[in-house]
Amino acid sequence: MSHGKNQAELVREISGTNPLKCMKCGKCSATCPAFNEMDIKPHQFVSYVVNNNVEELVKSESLWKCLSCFACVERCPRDVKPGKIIDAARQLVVRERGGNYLTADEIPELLDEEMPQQLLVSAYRRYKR
Amino acid sequence: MYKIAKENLASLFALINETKELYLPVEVAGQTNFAAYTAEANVDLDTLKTVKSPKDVFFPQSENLYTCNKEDNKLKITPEKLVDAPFVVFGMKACDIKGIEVLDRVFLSDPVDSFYAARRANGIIVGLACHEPEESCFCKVFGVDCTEPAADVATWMIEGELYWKALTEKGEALTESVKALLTETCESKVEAEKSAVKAIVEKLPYSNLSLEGWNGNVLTEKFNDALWNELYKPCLACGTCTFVCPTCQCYDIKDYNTGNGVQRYRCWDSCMYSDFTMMAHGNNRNSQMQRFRQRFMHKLVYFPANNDGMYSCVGCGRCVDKCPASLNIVKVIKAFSEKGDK
Amino acid sequence: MSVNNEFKPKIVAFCCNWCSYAGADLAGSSRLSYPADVKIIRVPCSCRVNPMFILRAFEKGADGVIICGCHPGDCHYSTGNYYARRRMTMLFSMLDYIGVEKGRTRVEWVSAAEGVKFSETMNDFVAKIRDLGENVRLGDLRCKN
Amino acid sequence: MQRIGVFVCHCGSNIAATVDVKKVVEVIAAEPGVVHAEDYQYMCSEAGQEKIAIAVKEKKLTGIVVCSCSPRMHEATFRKAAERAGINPYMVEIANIREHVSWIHKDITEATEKAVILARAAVAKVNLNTPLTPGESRVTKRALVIGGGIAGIQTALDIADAGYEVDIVEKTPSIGGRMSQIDKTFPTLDCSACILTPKMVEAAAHEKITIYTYSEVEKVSGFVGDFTVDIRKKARYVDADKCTGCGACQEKCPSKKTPSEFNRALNTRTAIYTPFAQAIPNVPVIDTEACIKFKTGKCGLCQKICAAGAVDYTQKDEIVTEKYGAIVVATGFDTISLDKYDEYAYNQSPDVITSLELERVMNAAGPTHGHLERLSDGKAPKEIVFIQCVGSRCSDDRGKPYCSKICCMYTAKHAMLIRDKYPDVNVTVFYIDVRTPGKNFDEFYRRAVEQYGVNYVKGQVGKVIPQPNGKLLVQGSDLLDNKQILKEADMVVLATAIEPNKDVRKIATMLTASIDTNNFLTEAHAKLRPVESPTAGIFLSGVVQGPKDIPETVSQAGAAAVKVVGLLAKDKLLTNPCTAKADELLCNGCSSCANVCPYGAISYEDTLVNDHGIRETRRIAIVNSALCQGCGACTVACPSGAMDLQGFSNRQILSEVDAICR
Amino acid sequence: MQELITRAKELLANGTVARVLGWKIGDMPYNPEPAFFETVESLDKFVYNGFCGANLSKYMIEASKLEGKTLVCLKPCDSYSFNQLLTEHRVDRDKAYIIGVGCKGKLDIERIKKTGIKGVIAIGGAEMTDACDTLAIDTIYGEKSCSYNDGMLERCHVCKGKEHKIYDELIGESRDTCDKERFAEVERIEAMSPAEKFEFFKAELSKCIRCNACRNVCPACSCRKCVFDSTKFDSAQKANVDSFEEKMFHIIRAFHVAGRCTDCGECSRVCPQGIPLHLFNRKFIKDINEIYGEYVAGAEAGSRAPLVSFTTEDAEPSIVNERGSK
Repeated sequence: MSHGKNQAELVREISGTNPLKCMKCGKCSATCPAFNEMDIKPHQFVSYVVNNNVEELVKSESLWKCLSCFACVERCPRDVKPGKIIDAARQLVVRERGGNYLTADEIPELLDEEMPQQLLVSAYRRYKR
Repeated sequence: MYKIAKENLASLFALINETKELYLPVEVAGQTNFAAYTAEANVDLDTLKTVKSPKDVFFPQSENLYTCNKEDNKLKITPEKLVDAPFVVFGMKACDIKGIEVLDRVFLSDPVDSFYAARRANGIIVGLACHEPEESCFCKVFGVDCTEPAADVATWMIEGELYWKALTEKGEALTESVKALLTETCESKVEAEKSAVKAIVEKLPYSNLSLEGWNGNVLTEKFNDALWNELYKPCLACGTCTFVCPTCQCYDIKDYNTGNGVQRYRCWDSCMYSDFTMMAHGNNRNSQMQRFRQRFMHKLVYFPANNDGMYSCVGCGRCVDKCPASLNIVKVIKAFSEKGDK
Repeated sequence: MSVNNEFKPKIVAFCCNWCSYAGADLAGSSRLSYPADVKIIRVPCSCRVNPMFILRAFEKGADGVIICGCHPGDCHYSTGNYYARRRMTMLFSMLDYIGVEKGRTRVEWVSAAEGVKFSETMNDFVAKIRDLGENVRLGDLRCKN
Repeated sequence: MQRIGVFVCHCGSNIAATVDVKKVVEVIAAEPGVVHAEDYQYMCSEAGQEKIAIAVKEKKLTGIVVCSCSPRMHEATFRKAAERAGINPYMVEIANIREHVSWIHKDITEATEKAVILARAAVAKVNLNTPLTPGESRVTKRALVIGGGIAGIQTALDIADAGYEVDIVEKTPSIGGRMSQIDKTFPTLDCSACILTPKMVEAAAHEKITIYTYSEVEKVSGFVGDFTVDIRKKARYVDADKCTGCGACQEKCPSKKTPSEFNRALNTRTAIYTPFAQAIPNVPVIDTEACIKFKTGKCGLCQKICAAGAVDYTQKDEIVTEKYGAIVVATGFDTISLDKYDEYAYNQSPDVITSLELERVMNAAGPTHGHLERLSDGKAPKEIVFIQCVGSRCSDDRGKPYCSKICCMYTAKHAMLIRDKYPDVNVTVFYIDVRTPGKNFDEFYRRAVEQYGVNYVKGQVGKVIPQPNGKLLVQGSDLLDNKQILKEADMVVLATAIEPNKDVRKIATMLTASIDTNNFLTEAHAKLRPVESPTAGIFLSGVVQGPKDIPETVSQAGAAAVKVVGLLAKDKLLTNPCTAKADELLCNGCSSCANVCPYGAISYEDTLVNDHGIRETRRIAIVNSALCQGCGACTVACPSGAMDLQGFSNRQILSEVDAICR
Repeated sequence: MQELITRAKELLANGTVARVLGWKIGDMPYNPEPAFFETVESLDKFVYNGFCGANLSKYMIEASKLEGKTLVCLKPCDSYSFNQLLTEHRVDRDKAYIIGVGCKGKLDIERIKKTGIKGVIAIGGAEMTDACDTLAIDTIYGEKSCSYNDGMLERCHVCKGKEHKIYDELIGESRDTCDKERFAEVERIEAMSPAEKFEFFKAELSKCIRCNACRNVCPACSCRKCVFDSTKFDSAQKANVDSFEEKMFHIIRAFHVAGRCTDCGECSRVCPQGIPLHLFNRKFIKDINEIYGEYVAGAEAGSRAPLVSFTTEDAEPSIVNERGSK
């Protein structure tokens, strides 16, 4: 799924963050409520992008475990915003599937009775820009 | 008397320009001034008054006098070449031609200014009578007849045709050289035009301005008048009035280091400037009041005193139009006469 | 070598005494060459460079003017180059606005340790000016002959 | 017109190999103003300098151009030579034909041509040079130290020991500063008070030192060597001459609820108080905000109890004006506010404390009398978590972008002390990096780990959640194990970032000393002049310049003292004559120049001028040549060209431009 | 206008002010001149109408040296200039009694004449009290008319607003006459190729006669002696037509007033050759706003002009390469 721009660059562009600012303090992982569900931990997102290994990041469980609560974004002392990085990686997948964003009409039929409210809220937060 | 259709003027200009430099009103970026004719020039004969008077055809704003170079440790001086080929100035108005008469008094009297004299000797003036004088015109006050330009050739623009009449030998010769484009005609239309324009001149607000009390003999009285202390106040000390004026003739002489030598040149100066006639010890007029007074005293008192009563103002009204502070010679003259009334 | 008619630009470089002039000295002692078209004027600080000096250089026939100073934050006088930076930005923008080719002016921060950068900068600047050719838009005609 | 001599140096073959030196001499000799031109093997040699002297004498030279190496190399040499030959040293200009010509160009024609052009530019400049004389200014042999912490005390002691008068101005009621609040010091673990108090006493007793406590600098004017400073001595309401320091007033004072500044508000103090037992001077002050007498007019107990009759409610602030030759800024630091760090629950739980607060807790004179206990319930903690880099190395606006430098070491110290005294307490330190450069520092940290079993976890804490059971749930990451750690702690200690004292910006403005975006004062040169401010006569001591530990602070304080002593040892200061000067006939008094002056060297005076016969009083810029360093920023800010720089005047530079472009 | 005269007379009579700086009725309908009135009677010649475009703030430099206060009439845009002069210590606030006069856009006789109107004898509709949209112009060549809007000065089409930034009292209503994009013309030039730009400015500046009207009217150009008149700088110039010096003069003049120019438009109003000189100043204003943040010279007395200020994060001069012509 790589054409034209290199994926790491795309992630940087979409997320608007500079992973090189990371000082590897781990506060993102320390603060993450979904940490235990993740295979790749928030503080690792950065190195996957830096090392141009977005492919694996995209295949990871973490991609769909992140709640977009943005605690890491809030707390990151270096303005690296791991939450935005993983969100950008998700974007790559969404775009790859041909869409960009869901339209408002599409949402109702996708709604699941058992879907937790929290997910809806986080989804809105994730996609509002 | 000849005439030529307006649409053929381009050919006329081109023909004159074949053998002579031709200066005429040209519009550049919205403003019309006298400039050298080129095929691309946007010639504008409709604007009554060019921003600057055409005096710079004879007395350029800046002109080189000589150049100094060092050759083998010796100073070499090369004087600037004088103008030696005939040239034509087309479209000068009667007032501006009168202005040249004023300049002649300065530059052609002893010691003669050779640069100016050379241009005067070679210049052929084609005057253009005024068709629609404006409210700021007051040439009548100085005895100028705007319908009868005292040039080498006088012309009138009437209903899309230019009427042409040689008045001097130079004018005859020029007429001869362009005769192919002219057709002979009678003067009746010109006479009608003249009387119509004269009637308009009578109606102009400044036409009856009185110069009473202004002559070469009132120097001390006018010089010491307290009124100057009031009149000068709005003056910004810019040189607009002097630079648009057809009769202001002051200049400064300066040097320019080109890196390979020095050019000595002269350029217009203005008595309104703080460094006017600056000398080693300083300036003999050190306040704006004095500088302001100088300009009007010169035009209306000093000049007539030295030139048989001739004023060095021709009533073109450019200063009336252009002064940024809305001051001008007319207001000065009026202020003095109003004061006299009281 | 001495006979060639290629365009020899006149280039004035204003260098601050503390960083860039020293950088130029270092380029010299490191034998890092750059074209002889560049002539350096020593000023105490880049903030001493008056726009008037730059216009004067162009007036008198310069084809390019470059101003070198300490890196921002390293000014010997602590803030001089910050003022220079604003002034030159404004001046260059105005020159661009009146149609002067942008490449004719440049500001470069060169420290006393950057002999290599000094030499590279000058090589590059001269190459750019050679591409631009003679400065015809800013000079005074009287200086052309 | 000057009579100029041009001297072209071969520099052996350094110049002569690529520049046709003879040709340069020949061409330059024909330049206007040049009356003498010669070349020589080594102009800088004695023989070369002699040639200059001879030419000056024989040809009556008034200006000299030396075409040689960089002026940075030998300008001073040739200026001295000129002076010896009897002409003003500032009538010398150097054309740099070595570094800027012979060493970089290979083609001899091209190099010679350039050498000639550079020589011409120098000749054109010298033609406009004017003799300059360095100014002189007197030096007041007294120094002011602002701040009475360890930095200020050490600087003052060193200056005083050299024999000069020093005044210390301290804002709080006692000198001592942060160091007096610290319990033990790293890496030797000796007691802070034990090493500090003797110095405080020594300073107080020193005959050359005057201490103004409870005082602030109010106004500074003047310049290097000659500052005039107004010091506001705030009213103590206790007569220092009468007070015996018995402490009876403090015992009786009924207003006991004010948080103690000295104990970081961990306990309270009375309205009349000395901050701590060893305070110097041992004279209490009355806090009028808390004092019942001042608030209601009733009470007056302290006055009644004072046997010496020292309490005086009518005392007023006093302004002392004093002259100084040098000023040292030693205003120190404070910890940053943690209001923006909600995740660490600092404002929610009394058991989350800063490291400086822990110092007070550990100190025998502190709120817990040195017992390690939870401030919420007084229980002994069993599990303590230290969090490093709280607010340090942070690029957002909550913290500071720099490393506070001291935290790694004091945290190791705290951890070690706790484990030493309370071996049953578990200590965990969350760190990003452990930074221990310094003598015996890393060994110290390793001892904490190896000998005392402090648990260092590479990772940061995400949040601290106070639990209903009074415990603190710490959620952190262990990056090496790639795990998230949840730990119930009894106490959390935050290594809070330090920042310069809040008052320093005000002081910097008064002193026209430059200050960076983090409020640290800027040094004149980061490497070579680290204890001087770019503003002449202003020196920096301690954390005001940047984060430092005690040994560094003390050495810098000594260095600042040496610089001060070096200045005070001079009777007169010679000032750089290449300074700016305003032409009073052209000056508009618009203040543009003063706005850009980094040294505050420009002031304005209403001056009576005679402008070609017009006499009027005008606001005119005056440059203080003792302060001006000659950068020239003002000359470009000045639209009328009134402000010019001597030695690099507008006309001189334009003449160089003209010479190069011709 | 009557209210203004009455108030001025009152302040002069009760000694609050020693003189009034306003406009005196001219001898043409369109040429009132700036004037000082020292007696109550002389104020009968006071006029305030659509042709009172002159910015009087600069006259306050001289007035500040006189005994007593001067009542000065400032239009909203003039008040910016006054503030700027105050910032630069060129005028004395204590010597000024500022009446903020209402303004509904000022007229430019040159613009009116450009519509082909000649021989003007009388103009109706220029009085401030009129709500007229049209000027009725009586000429030697018959009755003519011109819309007020078409006759307005360029600067009034980009009016800075009707708020006076400094005053002691306000008399008269103001109207915001802004109906054009202030930087549109600058942007139009910016979009040109370097060659087109050069040709544009060459044509405009070739008209310059170095009369110095722009400089002398400019409230920011308040130097006692201009560098271009001074012998101290080696930069004195005078009337050198068609040389580089014209460009140098206008660039340096714009540079010297950069960050201080309030865009009062007087330079363009007074230029006898109709050179749009404001395009230089406005370029700098646009650049300053875009590169260093919005700054309005004269909006606040005592504010620090952008070119005597800096931030450590300022753009590098190479930003011109990205922003400038392609």
